[in-house]
Formats: sequence, C-alpha cells, structure tokens
Amino acid sequence: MQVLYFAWLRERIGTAREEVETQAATVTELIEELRARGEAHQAAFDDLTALRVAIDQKVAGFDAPIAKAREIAFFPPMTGG
Amino acid sequence: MQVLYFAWLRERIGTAREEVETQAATVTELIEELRARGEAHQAAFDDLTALRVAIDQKVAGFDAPIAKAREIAFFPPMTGG
Amino acid sequence: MTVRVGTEDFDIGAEIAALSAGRTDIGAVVSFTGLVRGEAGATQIAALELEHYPGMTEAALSEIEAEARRRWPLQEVLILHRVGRLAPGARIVLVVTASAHRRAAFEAAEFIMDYLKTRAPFWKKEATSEGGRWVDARDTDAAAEARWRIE
Amino acid sequence: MTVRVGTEDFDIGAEIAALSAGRTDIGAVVSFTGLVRGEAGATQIAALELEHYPGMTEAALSEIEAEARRRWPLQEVLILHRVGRLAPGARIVLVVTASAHRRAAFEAAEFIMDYLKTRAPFWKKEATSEGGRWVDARDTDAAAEARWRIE
Repeated sequence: MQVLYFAWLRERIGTAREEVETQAATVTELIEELRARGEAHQAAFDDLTALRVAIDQKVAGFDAPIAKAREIAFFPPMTGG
Repeated sequence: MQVLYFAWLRERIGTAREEVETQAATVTELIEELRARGEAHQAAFDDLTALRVAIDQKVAGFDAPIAKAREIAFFPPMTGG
Repeated sequence: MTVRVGTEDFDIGAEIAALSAGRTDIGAVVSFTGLVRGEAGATQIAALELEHYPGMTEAALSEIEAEARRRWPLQEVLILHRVGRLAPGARIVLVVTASAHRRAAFEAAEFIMDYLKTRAPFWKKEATSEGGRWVDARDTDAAAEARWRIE
Repeated sequence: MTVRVGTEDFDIGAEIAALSAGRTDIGAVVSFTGLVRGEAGATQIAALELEHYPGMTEAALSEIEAEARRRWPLQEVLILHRVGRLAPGARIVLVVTASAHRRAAFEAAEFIMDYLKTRAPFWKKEATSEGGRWVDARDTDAAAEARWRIE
C-alpha cells in the first residue's frame, strides 16, 4: 500500500510517500512496522496523540482495520482556513 | 416645531413635513392636537401601536417630553436591510 | 466610522479590498449583502422602493457601528445602504467587519444586521402588479435583535 | 457543489456576483475571507506555506458543503482555498453562502469555516526570521467545531 506523510511528519521522515508491503491488520500494527524502519520513523511516530490518520482519504481511528486499504496517510491536526 | 412623516404615514397624511405651533408637553399631547387637523391625520394616528416616534432624530416613547424638541418624526416600525 | 447611504450600487470586492489594503493585522473579513428578492409569498415583486430619514439614518447606523466596536475587537467596519427604487436581484445593503479572528467578525456582522433591521430608519415598499404595498416589520427581526440584549 | 483548491488568488466581488447572477430567489449572501496576518504573537511572519492532501482536500470540503446544505436551506455555497506560499495580507480562503434569509447564510458560513479548520487537510507553516515553524492546531478551533455537534 501507499503510505503518505504531511507537514512536519513528512519533513521528519524525509519523504512524502513510500510503498509499504505489510500484513498489518490495523493502523497501530502498521505504525509498529514503520517505526522499525529507522530512527527518523521512530521519532516521527513517538507521540501518537499528536498524529491523525486517514485511510483511503477518510479520517480514521488507530484501531481501524487496513486490510483492504490502498492509501494510508499520517499527519498532524489540520490547521487550514 | 417640524413634524415629519414617513412611509404609509406620509402617504396617508399627504405630506412629508409640516410646521406645527404647539404647547403640547408630550408626544401623546401632540398627537391629540394633530388628530384634530382633519380626517387624514385622524386615520393616520388611529392605531398608535403601529407607530414609532423620534424626537430630534432619536427614537423615544409616547410619554416623552417635547418642550425643547425641534423635530418630531412619526413612522411605522423600520424595515430596512 | 464608515457609513454610507445613497442610491448608487456598490462593488463588494472593491470595498473589502479598500478596507484591508496594506494591512497585515486583519485575519478575518465577513461580509453580508442583502439582495432584493423577486417574490414575497406568492406575489411577484416588480421593484422595491426604499425610503429613509436623512440625518437620523446616518446617526443610527453610526451608533450601531459604535456599539459593535464596544462589543467586539474590530479593525474595520463598513455599512452601506441603498435607497430609492431597486429591481429584483439588486444589492440593498452591505455590511463588512474585519477582525484578527473569525468569531468576532461573524458575530459583529450578524449583530449589525439584526440592529439595522429594527433600529435604522428605512422603510420598504413593494411595487407589485396589484399596486404598492408597504412591507410589515417581522416578529423574527425583533426576536433576532433581542438575542443581543445585555442583561 | 463548488469547491476549488489552488495557488491562484480570487476576486471576492466577482465570485459573489457570479453566484447570484440572474437570480431573484437569494435575499442574503454572507462571505468569509481569511487573510494572512503579519504577526504570530511577537514574531513577524515573512510568509505562510500552505500544504494540503490533494484528493482528500476536495472530498473533505465537498462533504462539509453537503453537511451545511443538509442543515440549512442554501441556494449556493462556494468554498475556495489557496495553497502554496502566501505573503502577509494575502487572501487564504473564501467561503460564500447564499440563502433566502440572513440567519441561514450567517450560520452556514460560520459552520463551514469551523468544520474546515478541523476537518479539511491543510497545514500551515510560518516562515520567520528564525526559520520555519509549523502552526499548532488551536483548542479554540476544536471548541468552535464542537458547538455544531448534533446530539
């Protein structure tokens, strides 16, 4: 699946998008796998209360199932307008 | 003093403005004098609940003193905007 | 204090641009524009005739602006109101409020419109195929004004 | 459904005129314009960088518009949001609502802005003399959104 990062998360991880092969059942499990990718990922996912997630462009909870998802995006709370 | 009429009151009385010599102490007393001017005035002042009054361009009550007033205006409730 | 009453039309974009030009302390601009509707219930409106009380109108609008500025932190306020004969679709009134934050701008604009409806000396007459008809004041406008009363 | 996201500036007056052109069923038009402020606390802002999530942004704004139309009788709704680098004083966002009556137009515009702030995937970064700084979400924006929850 495609994993997307926005705002400071994108800057900290150093990429806006990466292809991920995963068997993770939920967002939380996916985050555990991503943290194992290295220091940058680990720092980015350090405080989950500061993060939001969207599954296929819809905001979801961290316990949401992702088996059929094509695109998972992580970002801080929105600050538009 | 100058007495001004607006909207349907102006149309019913047939003038926008008239000079009035009066010793009336309050708006209510002035209205009594105006009603004596004829049928048009009488009809216009028939239902005081439908009327508002301004003394020197400020909305006032019917019991307000008018001894020092230069301009008294009568009109229906406002409908701007 | 920016209050204007006249027969001329206005350009909403130009008014907002003028009011915020060269400033960087405004974060939120709210505008309200009132338009002449073509129907009142089942009746077609050919035009609206707007009458006002020159002198008192400007004083009443300025007092409404001053009251809004006492209640909210506003950088700019603009109140324009047209008078005379206006066709359906025509602009009648423009209120613009500018503030650092959106809540103040929204509330102040709504407050100004609610007060204007019941406190500024304008009267509307509808021209219809059955003749002229003075518009009645609406209870909902009195109720809208009452919301803002400070106990 | 009229939702646009892009780098181009917009003309508020032209947008409002286009939306109400030739119509006589609109009595009230409310617009909200958000501008870049030049200061954040004591810090001078050189520019604001606006990032968004293409695809999700348009979907989120369309859903906010749809929710506003479910709650209020609206003739027209317009939501424009700019992205990219914007200087202090620049326009960021425009929301326009049109209805027969003013209360619906005011409430819907404020609702759309409150929802947009917390539900549309935009992120702001301030460019200052001390470097870039991502803007934090504000508790007051979450509280503003919570006001509209239907129990």
